[in-house]
Amino acid sequence: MKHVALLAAFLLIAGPAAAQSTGKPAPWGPGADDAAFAQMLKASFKDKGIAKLDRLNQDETQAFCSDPGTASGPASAARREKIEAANLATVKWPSDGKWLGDWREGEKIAQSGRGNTWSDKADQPNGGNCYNCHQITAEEISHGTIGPSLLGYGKMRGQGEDVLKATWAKIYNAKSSNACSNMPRAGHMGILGEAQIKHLMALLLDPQSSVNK
Amino acid sequence: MDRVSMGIAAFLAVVAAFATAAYAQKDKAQEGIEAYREALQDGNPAELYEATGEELWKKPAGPKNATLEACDLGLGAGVVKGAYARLPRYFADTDKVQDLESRLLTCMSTLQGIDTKPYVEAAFGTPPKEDMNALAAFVSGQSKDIPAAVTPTHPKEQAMYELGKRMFFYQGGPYDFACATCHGQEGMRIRMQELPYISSNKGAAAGWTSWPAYRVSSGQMWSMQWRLNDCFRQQRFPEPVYASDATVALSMYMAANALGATMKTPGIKR
Amino acid sequence: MTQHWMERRPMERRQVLTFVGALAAAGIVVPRAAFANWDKAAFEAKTLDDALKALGAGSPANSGDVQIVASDIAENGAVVPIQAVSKLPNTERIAILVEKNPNMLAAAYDIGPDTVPDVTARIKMGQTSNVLVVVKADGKFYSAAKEIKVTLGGCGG
Amino acid sequence: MGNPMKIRAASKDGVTEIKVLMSHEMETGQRKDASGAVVPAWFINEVTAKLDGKTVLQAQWGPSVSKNPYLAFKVKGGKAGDKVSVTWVDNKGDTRTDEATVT
Repeated sequence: MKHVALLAAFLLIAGPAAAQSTGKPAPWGPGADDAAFAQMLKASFKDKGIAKLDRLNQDETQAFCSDPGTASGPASAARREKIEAANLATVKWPSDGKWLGDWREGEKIAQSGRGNTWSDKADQPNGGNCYNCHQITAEEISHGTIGPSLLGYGKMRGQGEDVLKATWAKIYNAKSSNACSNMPRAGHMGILGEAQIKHLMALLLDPQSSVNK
Repeated sequence: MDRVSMGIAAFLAVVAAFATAAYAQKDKAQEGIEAYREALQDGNPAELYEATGEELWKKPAGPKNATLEACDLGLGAGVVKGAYARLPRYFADTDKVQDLESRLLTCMSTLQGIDTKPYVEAAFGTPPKEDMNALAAFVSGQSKDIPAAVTPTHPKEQAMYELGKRMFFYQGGPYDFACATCHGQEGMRIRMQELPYISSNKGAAAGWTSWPAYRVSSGQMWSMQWRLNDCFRQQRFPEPVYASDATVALSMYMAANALGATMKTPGIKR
Repeated sequence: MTQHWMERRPMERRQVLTFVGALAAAGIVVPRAAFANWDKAAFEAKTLDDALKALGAGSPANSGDVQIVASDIAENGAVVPIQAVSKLPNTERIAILVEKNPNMLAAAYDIGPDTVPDVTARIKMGQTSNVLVVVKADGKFYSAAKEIKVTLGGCGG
Repeated sequence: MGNPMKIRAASKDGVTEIKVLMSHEMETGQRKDASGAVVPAWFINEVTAKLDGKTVLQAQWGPSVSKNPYLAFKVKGGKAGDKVSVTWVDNKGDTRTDEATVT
């Protein structure tokens, strides 16, 4: 797992500050009750299936975003930029220079929310969870609203290189452009592989895709 | 108008019409779902579990062959009416803040002499843990139509509330999820499901006052502990220990935020 | 078609899938203490025509006096509330059928002379489908149909 | 035997409304348990409801009636104090009868 190494790098750079407040005294949250909180976490969870206790260990991004009041404030602007840059640096671009796969496969991945829970097996491909939060095609009425609607995504934007890159980066590591985005870092965290991301790219950008019809 | 701007105007008109159609469809879908939920309200199978729970409450069991009828849920020994609306709370005898289910374990242990470890460790919905769902249905049903009245006053209650709040925002796991990822904004939906914004009174009320609930999708009665357990599963976290402090703390956060809202327990859900 | 593959509890998912499978499977167990009335042929019919034939309904006439009160969308196919109402005098029987369930007939109600022909049931639906209510009144058959969409909402929790 | 039913019967303006919740798995016959074994079909297939000893409704059900079935219907007549009795029989021959009083 390469991202573990990256997380380690984050922690080396950030040091213990990652789990501490950003200066402003807070009545709760990081810094206020660290010992009690750490003890509670430790006593309250256990390994189950593929979901092990190490999932509770935060990287710098997660620690920063776990105190949303501070993280979203003007005083944290520089910190947000730093975190976005570090996340952008994790993005691996398509190895063969091809951006788009098959949009129909992309639709299947977007529909699937399978993967990474303690009741999932590790040997099956993960879904993208996309419909949980986004409207994507007009046909699927059962879609979430946590993320913006992606209806007509490619039609509005075209397929310029800047669009391809921005879209790829957003899927690969959503925190590269918004430090505390609610969207998982699909590529960086190993949720989706390169081929799957290409299929999602096609779903969003292929003129034939039902997203753009 | 030249041809280009006419083209753009036509395009925009199409986009607008399309967006409106999609919007209208969404509203209609939402209406349908609301009508569906309304139709479920009459005849909630949770009542069947309440009856089972009442039986369990009154049946002598365990090495001490005692019933749970002397259990102190916070309003004095044996008082069930209204007790759920005031949980979680601090209990002097255990020197802990407890939610309903952790308190039930205490009573089973002290009054009945039951070893509660199998209850803690069993999977939800399987023996002996399934008893906890029935008991939760029964006890929560005795607070139906009563306002939620949890106000952290004891220092340990206040500490628990703060820990619950921090737990609510704590991100982790491969998806960076916290409770707040889904429940930290007003008016959001996952798929077709509205997500209560737990940090607000209205949102906390929507969540807190409707669990335990009968789940029609699985035909199961779910206690709040089961509800939270499955939230953490979806969050891609490791499994919370049954009746552990993290779960009690989250319940304290929700219950206190829901102050004043009328309990509709046990509920019925998709 | 709104069915999708959201991640959900394996048991719940299995329940939806196996429900369809179960209905498709040949053997609905024959009741041991068989109730004389249980209409095996009607419940085991695999096509709408066969089910209607087994009920003695042939091709029932569409009637505005037969009403289906149900939401347009079911948030979960495991429980779909259906209220079947007949405004026809001398209604003897009300049957509820789901066109896309492998076995269409879900329930049949014999209505006593003093009973209001208005029954509420909860049925399983494997997918979006027309629901059919067939009424026998004065020896004749009438029907009404309504499409109910089955969605799987939520994140599986 | 199964668990008790929940029966509610209320008379209003000369019509008695009867609502029944039954505790039953309504197994379809192909669900597999955790060990992969098929759970046999097991469902209520007959329900008889009586008001004051007179049969007012008979239902026949297949396995596509939902788990923990709900049944609601109305009868002309009936008054507070009348007895309602509901009997179900399932495909294993198991049966249960419960009673309630009209309010």
